[in-house]
Parts: sequence; C-alpha cells; structure tokens
Amino acid sequence: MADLSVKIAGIKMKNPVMLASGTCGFGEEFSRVFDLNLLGGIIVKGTTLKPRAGNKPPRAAETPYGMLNSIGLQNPGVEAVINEKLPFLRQFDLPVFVNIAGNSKEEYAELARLLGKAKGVSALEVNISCPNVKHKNSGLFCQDLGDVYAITKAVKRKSRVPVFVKLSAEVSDFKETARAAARAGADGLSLINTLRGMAIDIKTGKPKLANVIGGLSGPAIKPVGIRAVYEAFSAVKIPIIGMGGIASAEDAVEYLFAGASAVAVGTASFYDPLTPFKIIKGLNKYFEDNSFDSVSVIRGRVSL
Amino acid sequence: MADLSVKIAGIKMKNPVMLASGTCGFGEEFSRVFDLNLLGGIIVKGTTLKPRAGNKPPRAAETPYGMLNSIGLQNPGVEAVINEKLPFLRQFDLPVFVNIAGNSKEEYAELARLLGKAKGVSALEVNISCPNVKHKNSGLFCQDLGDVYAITKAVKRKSRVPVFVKLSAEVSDFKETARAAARAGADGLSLINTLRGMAIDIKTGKPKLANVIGGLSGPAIKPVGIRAVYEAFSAVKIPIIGMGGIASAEDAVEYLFAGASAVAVGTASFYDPLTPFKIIKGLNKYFEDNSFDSVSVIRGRVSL
Amino acid sequence: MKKQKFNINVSDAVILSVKETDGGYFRMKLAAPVIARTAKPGQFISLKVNASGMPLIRRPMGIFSAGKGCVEILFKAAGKGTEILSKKKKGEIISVLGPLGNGFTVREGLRHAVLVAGGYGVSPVAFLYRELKRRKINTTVIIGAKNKKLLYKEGFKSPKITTEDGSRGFKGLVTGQLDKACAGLSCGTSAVYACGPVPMLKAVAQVSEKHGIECQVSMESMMACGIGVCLSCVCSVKEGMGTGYKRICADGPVFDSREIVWRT
Amino acid sequence: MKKQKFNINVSDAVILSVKETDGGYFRMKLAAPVIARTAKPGQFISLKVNASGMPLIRRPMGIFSAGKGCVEILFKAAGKGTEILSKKKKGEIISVLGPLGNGFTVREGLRHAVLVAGGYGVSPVAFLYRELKRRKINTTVIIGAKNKKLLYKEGFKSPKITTEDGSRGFKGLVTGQLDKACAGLSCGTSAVYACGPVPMLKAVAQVSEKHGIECQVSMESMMACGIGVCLSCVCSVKEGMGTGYKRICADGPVFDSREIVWRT
Ligand SMILES: Cc1cc2nc3c(=O)[nH]c(=O)nc-3n(C[C@H](O)[C@H](O)[C@H](O)COP(=O)(O)OP(=O)(O)OC[C@H]3O[C@@H](n4cnc5c(N)ncnc54)[C@H](O)[C@@H]3O)c2cc1C
Ligand SMILES: Cc1cc2nc3c(=O)[nH]c(=O)nc-3n(C[C@H](O)[C@H](O)[C@H](O)COP(=O)(O)OP(=O)(O)OC[C@H]3O[C@@H](n4cnc5c(N)ncnc54)[C@H](O)[C@@H]3O)c2cc1C
Ligand SMILES: Cc1cc2nc3c(=O)[nH]c(=O)nc-3n(C[C@H](O)[C@H](O)[C@H](O)COP(=O)(O)O)c2cc1C
Ligand SMILES: Cc1cc2nc3c(=O)[nH]c(=O)nc-3n(C[C@H](O)[C@H](O)[C@H](O)COP(=O)(O)O)c2cc1C
Ligand code: FES
Ligand code: FES
Repeated sequence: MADLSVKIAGIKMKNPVMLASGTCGFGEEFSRVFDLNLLGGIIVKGTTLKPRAGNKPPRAAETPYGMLNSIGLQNPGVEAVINEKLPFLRQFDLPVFVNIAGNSKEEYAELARLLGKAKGVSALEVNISCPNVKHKNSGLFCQDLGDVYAITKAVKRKSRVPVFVKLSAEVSDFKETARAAARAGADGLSLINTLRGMAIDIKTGKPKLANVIGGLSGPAIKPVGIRAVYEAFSAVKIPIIGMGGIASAEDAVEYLFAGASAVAVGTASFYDPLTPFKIIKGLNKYFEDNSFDSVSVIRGRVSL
Repeated sequence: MADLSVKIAGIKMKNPVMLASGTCGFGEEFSRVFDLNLLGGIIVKGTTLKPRAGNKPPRAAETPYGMLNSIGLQNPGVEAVINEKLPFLRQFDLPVFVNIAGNSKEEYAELARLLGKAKGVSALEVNISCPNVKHKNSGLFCQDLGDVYAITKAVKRKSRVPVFVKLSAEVSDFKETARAAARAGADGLSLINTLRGMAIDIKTGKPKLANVIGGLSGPAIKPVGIRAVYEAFSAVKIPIIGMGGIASAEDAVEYLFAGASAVAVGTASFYDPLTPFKIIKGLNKYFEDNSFDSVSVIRGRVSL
Repeated sequence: MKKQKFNINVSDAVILSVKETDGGYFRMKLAAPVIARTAKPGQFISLKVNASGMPLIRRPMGIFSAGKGCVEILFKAAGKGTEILSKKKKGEIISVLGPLGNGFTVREGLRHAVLVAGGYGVSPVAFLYRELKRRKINTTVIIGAKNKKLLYKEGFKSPKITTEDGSRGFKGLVTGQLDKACAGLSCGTSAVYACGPVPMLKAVAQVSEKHGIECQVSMESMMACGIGVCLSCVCSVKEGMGTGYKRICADGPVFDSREIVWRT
Repeated sequence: MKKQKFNINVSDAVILSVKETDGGYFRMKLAAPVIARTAKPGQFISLKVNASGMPLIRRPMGIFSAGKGCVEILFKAAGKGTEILSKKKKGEIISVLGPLGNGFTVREGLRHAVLVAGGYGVSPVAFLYRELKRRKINTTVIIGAKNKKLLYKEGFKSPKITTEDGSRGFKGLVTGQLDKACAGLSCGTSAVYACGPVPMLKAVAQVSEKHGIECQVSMESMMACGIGVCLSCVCSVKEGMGTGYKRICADGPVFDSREIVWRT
C-alpha cells in the first residue's frame, strides 16, 4: 500500500479523501456503507446556530452531468450537532470538519466559539458561499471581499481549531478572494462550492426547484473546480481542499496536480455511495503504479 | 408551421435560433451543412481590429458533458471580415451579428465605427467576457462594472446598429452587471459566455490546454446560463439572446421560459452540425403541439 | 467502538428478464440475493440506469416482489431513465442500491387491510398484498387508473377497479370505493395502505381518517441519494406544535397519514 | 445567390462488422454510401461514439477503405471513446460526419511513391496504397511500430517493417529505411506520404527534404468540430515572413511538409 497520508493545517489524515459537506449528513448513513475509519476525513453538513428546516421541496433536479440542489441548510442546529451528532463520529478514528453557516459575522464567530469547546472537532469549514440562503445583499458573502475578510477574521479569533474558508468560483476576482481569506488568517481553503444555476420544467413552465435557483454540483463543474484550485494555489500559501465533480481516483489526482492537499467527494456519492472508498483504492493503485512515495510528489506539480 | 418569428432590438428574425459566436466561423462551413436561410440569425467569430493568430494548440479539451477551449480569438481582423467574410453572408436572407473584442474601450469603439459603415451588419455583439485573452487586469472586462458601462457606452456612441453586450456569469453581482450594460444603452444582452475552467492530463501532469485556462461550454453549463438569463430578465428590460449548453429544442424552450428572446447554439453544433436545424424543427413542433401562436407566449413566463 | 453494520448495500445485479406487461408497464427481474433476503413490502431499490454517462442520478423503484434470490420491479417508460431501463436485455448488469426505506408496518392484531394503488403504486402494493395473504389477513384491493389502458391488476384476486373514464370497473376515483370498503371496518383492527400520486394519497388519507382507520401512505419525491444524506427528498410533517421536514427515502417512504402536512 | 452545395454530410451509418485484427487494432465496416462515393485517401470521418451521453465530442478516424457503399476504419482501443467503439455490434447505428479534410494529393506524373506509416497511420496509408497500385504507381511502403505486437501490415505487398525493439523487420525507426528508399529516387517524379505520430512526421519530413523529395504529412490534433468552425485543431505553418495557424481538419489533415513549423 502506498503512503497516502497527508497533513493539512496540522491535521493528520490517513489519505486525502474526505466527504464533502452536505453530501454525507453527519456520517451515520455512510457508516452503514463502508468503514468510516478508511476515510481521510469527513466534513459534516452545514451547521447553523438555530435549527433550520431548510427550503421547500422539490429541492433537487438532475442536469446534464450534474445536479441542482436547494436544500437550504436544513440542520438540527449547533447544540444538537454537538450533543447528538459529534458523539457518534467520535467513535471513529477520523478527522471531523464542521461546516458552519451564519447570517452575520457575529453568528459565525459564535458558532466557532461553541464548536471550539466541543469534543471531536478537528477543524471548521466556514461556508460563506452557500447559494441557497438569503443574505443581507441576497448574494453570497464570498462575493464581497470585505465580508470574506471580516468573517474569516471573526471566526479565527474564536476558533481553537484550524479554519478552512469555503469559497465559490462565482466571483469577479477569484485570486483576490482567496487572498482576502488568507490575509484574515484562514488556515486553509475549501474549493469550490456549487455554482448558482437553474432548471425549468418545460411541461409546466415551473422552475424544477421550489427555491427557483440552486447550486450546481457534480462532474459538470469539475473544470471550474480545477481552475479555482489552480488559481488559489498560485495566489496563497495555505492548504486547499479541492472539490467539485470528483467521481474517480483520476479526478482526485487531477485536483492534487492542480494544487489541492486533500479532496472531498460530494455528488458522486449520491449515485454511487462507494465512490469515496473506490477513490481511496484507486489512489493507492495510482501511487503504487507510478512509484510515487507521497502525495506531495504531485501536489501542485502541474507542469507548464 | 408555427409562427416562430421574433423581433429583437428592431431586428426581425424568422425564428429565435442563431449560431453562437466562435462556433460557426463566418458561416461558410455551415452553409455546406444546411440552408443558412433557415436560421434566425448568425453571430460570427470574435473580430478584432488587427488580425489575431490566436493561442498555441492544444486549444480544446473534452470535459464531463462539456468542453474547454482557448482559441484566443483567432480571426483575420476587421478589415478582412468586412471585405472577405461579410460579402459571403450577404448572399443569405439572414441577420448577421458581428462579435467584437478589443483591448480597450477605444478599440471597441473603433470596431463599432468600422462595422457600422459596413454593409450587411445587423447588430454588434460586444464580447467583454472572453476568458482566452489577457486584459489589463488579467480578468474579464465584464468583471468590472465600470468597464462594462464604459465600453458599452463607447460602442453605443459609434454604432449605427443595435448593440448586444455579451457577459459571463462569473461575476460577483450578475444583476448589477446586466444593469450596468443596460444603463449604458445596450440594446440587448447575450448570455452567457463560457465559464473559466481547466483540465489536467494526469499522465503527463500537463494542462490539457496550452493556454492552461480556457472557457467551459456545452450542456454542462446550461443551468448556469438559464439562471443568468432568468436573473437578467428580472433586472433589465432589454432583450436577451440566451446561450450555454443548448442542444435540443427543449433546451431552447427552457431558455425562452427563462426570459430569452432568442437563443444561440454553440458547442452542440460541434458534435452534431445539424443541431440548429433540428432545434428549429423541434420548436415548430413544440409550438404547434401546444397551440402557442408566438414565442412571446412563453418568453419569460416561468411560473413561480 | 460498537460493531459496525454495513447494511446499505450497492450491488451489481444481473438482469434476468424484462417484459412488457399489462397497462404498458414493464416488469424487470433482477438477481439480487442480498436485497431479496431482507426486502419488505413498501421498501424500494434505486437503479443506476447507465453504468457511466447519463442519467447521472439513480432512479428509485418500488419493490414488486422479492424472494429466491431475485427482486422484481414494475415501471412505466415515463422519461429518459425508465426508457433506457425498458430496453435493457437479459444478462445485462445493473447497479442496484437497496433495499431502501422503511416499508409498510403490519401491526400485530391486524385483521383487515384495505390496499389502495394508483399508477405504479400497484408495485409495492402487490408485494404487500402477497405478504398479507400469506399472513391470512383479510384484504381488499382498490386500484385506480385514468383508463383501462393504463391499468395493471395482475396477481390480485378480484380487486375493485376504478377508472376515471369508466372504461373498466367503477367510474371515478378510488375514494368512492375506499369509502365503501371502510364503512364496515372496526378501527382497532383495520388499516389502509396506499401508494400512488400525491393527490390520491391525500384523498385516501382524508377518507381513512374520517372513518378513524389508520392509514399508511407511501410518498415519493425526487431523490438524489436514496440513503438519507442529501436531504433533497423531504416532505412536510407535523412536528410538535409546528411542521418540519422528513426524508422520504430514509424516514419513509411510508408515513402514517396523520403525520403528513399535505400541500394543496 | 449562387447555388448552395451541401457537401458536409452527417449520416446514420449501420455497422456492418467490427473485428479485432493484427496488432491489436479493430477494423469497423460501416454502410455509408454518400461517404463511400466521394472519399479520397487521406480524408477522415468523425464518429459520435454514443448517440447521447459521453463522450460528447466526436472522434476523428482516418478512412481505411471506401467503396461499394461502405467505409472502413482501423483503430486502437486507446481511451474511453475507442473502447466503446470497439465493443459496438453489427447492426448498431452510429452517426458519421464526413468525408472530412483534403486528403493526399497525387500529382500528375508521379512515378514513385514512398509511404511511411506509424501506429494507426497505416489506415489512411493503406487506402492511399491501394489507390496508387490501381494507378500503377511504383510504391514502397515503410511501416514502423514499437514492437511486433503493435504492428498492422495486412494488405501491403512486402512492406519494409521496422520495430523499435527489433522484434520484427529492421530494428530502429522508419527514417533509416526511408533514407535508403529515397536514395535512388528522382525528385521530380517522386513523393513521400506519411501518417503517424508527430515526431515521426517531423523526422520523415527532414529526411525527405534532405533528398529534395516532396513530402506530404497527415497531421493530427484534438478536434472539436472537424468541419473547420471551432479553430481548435490548428498547427503552426509558415505564412509569408512569419508563422500562422491552419486548421488540420479543414485545411489539412494533409500538408506539404515544408509548410509545417514543427514544434520541438
Ligand atoms: C420511492 C419511489 C418509488 C418509486 N417506485 C416506482 C415504481 O415502482 N415504478 C415506477 O415506474 N416508478 C417509480 N418511481 C418513480 C420513478 O423513480 C420515476 O418515474 C423515475 O425516476 C423517472 O425517471 P425517468 O428518467 O424515466 O424520467 P425523467 O425524464 O428523468 O423525469 C420524469 C419525472 O421523474 C422524476 N424523477 C427523475 N429522477 C428521479 C429520482 N431520482 N427520484 C424521483 N423522481 C425522479 C422527475 O422529477 C420527473 O418528474 C418511484 C419513485 C420513488 C421516489
Ligand atoms: C485526423 C485524425 C485521424 C485519426 N485517425 C485515426 C485512426 O484512423 N485510427 C485511430 O485509432 N485513431 C485515429 N485518430 C485518433 C483518434 O481520433 C483518437 O485516438 C481518439 O479520438 C481517442 O479517443 P478516445 O476516446 O479513445 O480517447 P480519450 O480517452 O478521449 O483520449 C485519448 C487521446 O485521444 C485524444 N482525442 C480525444 N478526442 C479527440 C478528438 N476529438 N480529436 C482528436 N484527438 C482526440 C485525446 O487528446 C487524448 O490524447 C485520428 C485523429 C485525427 C485527428
Ligand atoms: C445536496 C447538497 C448539499 C450541500 N450542502 C452543503 C452545505 O451544507 N455546506 C457546504 O458548504 N456545501 C454544501 N454543498 C456543496 C458541496 O459540499 C460541494 O462543495 C459541492 O457539491 C461540489 O462538490 P461535488 O461536485 O462533488 O458535489 C452541498 C452540495 C450538495 C449537492
Ligand atoms: C470554440 C469556441 C469558440 C468561441 N469563440 C467565441 C468568440 O470568439 N466570441 C464570443 O463572444 N464567444 C465565443 N465563444 C462562446 C460561445 O459563443 C458561447 O457563448 C458559449 O460557448 C456557450 O454556448 P454553448 O455552451 O452552446 O457552446 C466560443 C465558444 C467556443 C466553444
Ligand atoms: S434522497 Fe437524499 S436524503 Fe432522501
Ligand atoms: S476541429 Fe474545429 S476547426 Fe478543426
């Protein structure tokens, strides 16, 4: 077996393969598919201060080689996450990243404070790029460089664990956005969140999502994710968790080449829940076949 | 036959189906595939003041349900376009949109002036969203609201024909961008250009495009295009040409529902050059089957 | 750490047969021993219609029968995915996820069941029917369809058939027959089980509740994952004083009708 | 308006046979009368491997033979698309675009031709070979491969074979044989025709030019459209004092070697 272990922002992982936020709940279901101990890490569902019911259904639609979702951050709230969800995950030898979402920098900071005290949290992933909730300016926080900086700063101030900032590629200046997060002290970046998209049922003339606009994920967006990781890798020095359309070990390798230190699998797990497991197996084979002795051999090593 | 005729910015078209810029050259090749007179219109390849050789090959790569290109606006320059390309297109009863690209607002204005005097130009499509050329800020003009306004204004001042501004969805505030173009006097919008993306050959570790980053097009991006058209339709009053992943009459109808007055077919013509022709046939059937007597029955009529 | 139980199962199943049957339905038989062993009526499986390529997302299908290492489904070629499914050939392999969902609950002491099926709702209902017969529970079956051409009724003994256009059986909706069937039943030992379009389920729930009879409805929705992780398939349920959402794939698809908040 | 000529043709072709042959190649025969009628050696067709779904983009393939209403191609199962192609069955239908490109030019007065093929370059070269034979032009064929397992040589009469490992024929590259073959030829009435990997083409061009013999090379590149509209398939050519780009699909794939600016 190849040595696939990585260390990002001080967190040791057996391999670079994680489950992406919102696509693996809090791990319970996947623990019934394969052994969670095999994973590099898990990023749990977006967690808010108060419980959130989420958006009206229908919440998902299939699109060409991808899907739209408008879940709207349905989650039981941070208290329940700490008391009911984290204890389950603590049974495993598995870094747990908690994805947090708030309506203001104060909310983000409070989430960071509460989760910082909780047991079994390896890192925070700060979701400032959710297309499915309404913010002050009805845009994404990450579309405002000031917000990126302020929220990251506020979270960093309260967090006792490393902080990964999750960005969308749908910004006018992506490198500047990545730099704003890094300047504010982010320990890493998670790239990318879904792209805002829409689909209409032409039989009824209705949007396929009750929430009209949703987030596009899946293989369709992989080139955008690769580009974002590549650009961020050249712009900042902090580690990157790459995601967006990863469905195979080849896709994971592509993200590593682009500059990711770890990858997260989302939509592909929906149509094949064994995807993360298969990717780990495939990475092992790839590293062995090529006699590469560590992930750093290829990380960010795209040759121009 | 259903009446599919539309009138956008004063230009009468037999039907709303056009060929997208950069995917149909200057019409010569498609004139050997089907009768160009059947089309609603054609938008010719991005034209610059001076001839441009374009980027180094490889310039294209296949991605999940889409493709990347980095042609880099290879074109013979505006003079050759006027003298050698437009005469050919004047043989047809076909509105011709000339797509223009410059390095500064002065260049755009000059292109508008030269093409305004030329015979056989129905409208200009102002490409301020090409991911494949380097601008002052190495970003896209359309990612700067000031540039959007200034370039549109400069072109409008010189142009004798209607001006469509072509935007990318990759901006922080899409509605504001659309409004900036409208405020500057744009007669219409063309939405969307490709998304910036990248792909890496994991056998060689090299980017699949010599230019590293390219533009993502094809079915994969359709949800982003539909969303952009829908948002622009709610933000501005000027007509919209919708594009991005249109491969069937159903896709075209989806764009019309979202708010497009016409649509343009790009990548799908590469893998099936008959696509535009099939879409016109399919639209006829759709409008007849539903006894809709004009495109306006569905245009922008998504029901919430 | 407590012992892990890997009971969400993905397997490659060999297609044993695909047949067009009554009412324009297709019946597909799959060799899927793990699923066949544990599947209960009301549960479903989810199929990857194309190994690679489109459609990307799995397609959920109620279980029509399970046993002897095989699982059967019943479906209409309604769209892209089911169209491809209907053209599969014997011997081809298809990836199957399941069994998924909770299934119908048959209470101890149940004496009389009324089964109501609309559209492809006959599929899980047929499975339940056979199970109830085996357990010697008195069962009335009501099947509704738009017209006789869309009707599937194989395997049911004297079902009460209703068609909207009256082309077969009673003219009208299933609720008329249901009302009659419920009339004589004692609440404590009876139950209604329904699967079909949501408006039908809502109407069935209302009639059952009027008679004070327990009603289990099998809901449906667009499902991206089928295993409970994506939260895309929710329906509104009563929760405390207010309402909340439950996942149809993992908390359902079968719900007590009184729990559902029907959207108009 | 002058009469329109619709000579870019898309048609659904029936697959008549798919056979694995020498050197791990597959030969596929298609019923494509329109293409068969006009196809010239050096032209190619482009196939939509999957009617819907992935791969999205067509795959270009040199024409191996054309006639009697049929077109043949020769290919390696090298990746996703050709893998699927190799598994197609007789009777299936596939969308074919073509004939595309310019093809080889056989000058009036040509007396001796040297054909050089590497890899699947044998395919268009075989077509040209038969054409030259028909026209009774003296022809020498040189085929190169990594090793004998990767060699396709059917249909050529006593070709000069070179393998890099010496497992068949001469050991080394095609250029050694080419040098010899060119030695005795008179420039005015001879020509070299080559199809294969770009490094081979470059080397062939150099040897030919050294001997002052005209050399036509068939280039290749990633092609998105195949008909000349996308500008994705360009190669560098000399243009006036400088260099420019030409489309391999529409201006080529065959170029006079002296026109090409070889990338190192
Ligand atoms: C729990 C459950 C059990 C089902 N059992 C059966 C059954 O036994 N027999 C049967 O014929 N049908 C059944 N269906 C419906 C079946 O899943 C859909 O008809 C099928 O997914 C349509 O696929 P398509 O590609 O043919 O249609 P499409 O062309 O993709 O779309 C047609 C319609 O099907 C819906 N649909 C598409 N994908 C899904 C999905 N992943 N989940 C849910 N709905 C989807 C779409 O929203 C659309 O309205 C069941 C659905 C659910 C949720
Ligand atoms: C003019 C021309 C004639 C050709 N003739 C033959 C032939 O006779 N026999 C033969 O076996 N092969 C031929 N090829 C090459 C053949 O087109 C590629 O091998 C094939 O496209 C690979 O497809 P794939 O899906 O199997 O590989 P993939 O897994 O998609 O990729 C493998 C390689 O093929 C290249 N490729 C993929 N798609 C294309 C495309 N649309 N155009 C060009 N290259 C592509 C990729 O860049 C990659 O390097 C020809 C290519 C050209 C340009
Ligand atoms: C159904 C669904 C729910 C998601 N929920 C969240 C979330 O709660 N928080 C978050 O940061 N990202 C969320 N995402 C985004 C994913 O974590 C990931 O960034 C994105 O889907 C791209 O990866 P993929 O293409 O592999 O799915 C969600 C994605 C999907 C599809
Ligand atoms: C190969 C290629 C070249 C293109 N060249 C241009 C161009 O010159 N000017 C322009 O405005 N858009 C250009 N585009 C963008 C298309 O016009 C269109 O906006 C985009 O491809 C989305 O449509 P599609 O998904 O149908 O291809 C090009 C696209 C492709 C694929
Ligand atoms: S389909 Fe994903 S939670 Fe139900
Ligand atoms: S492949 Fe499009 S121009 Fe050659």
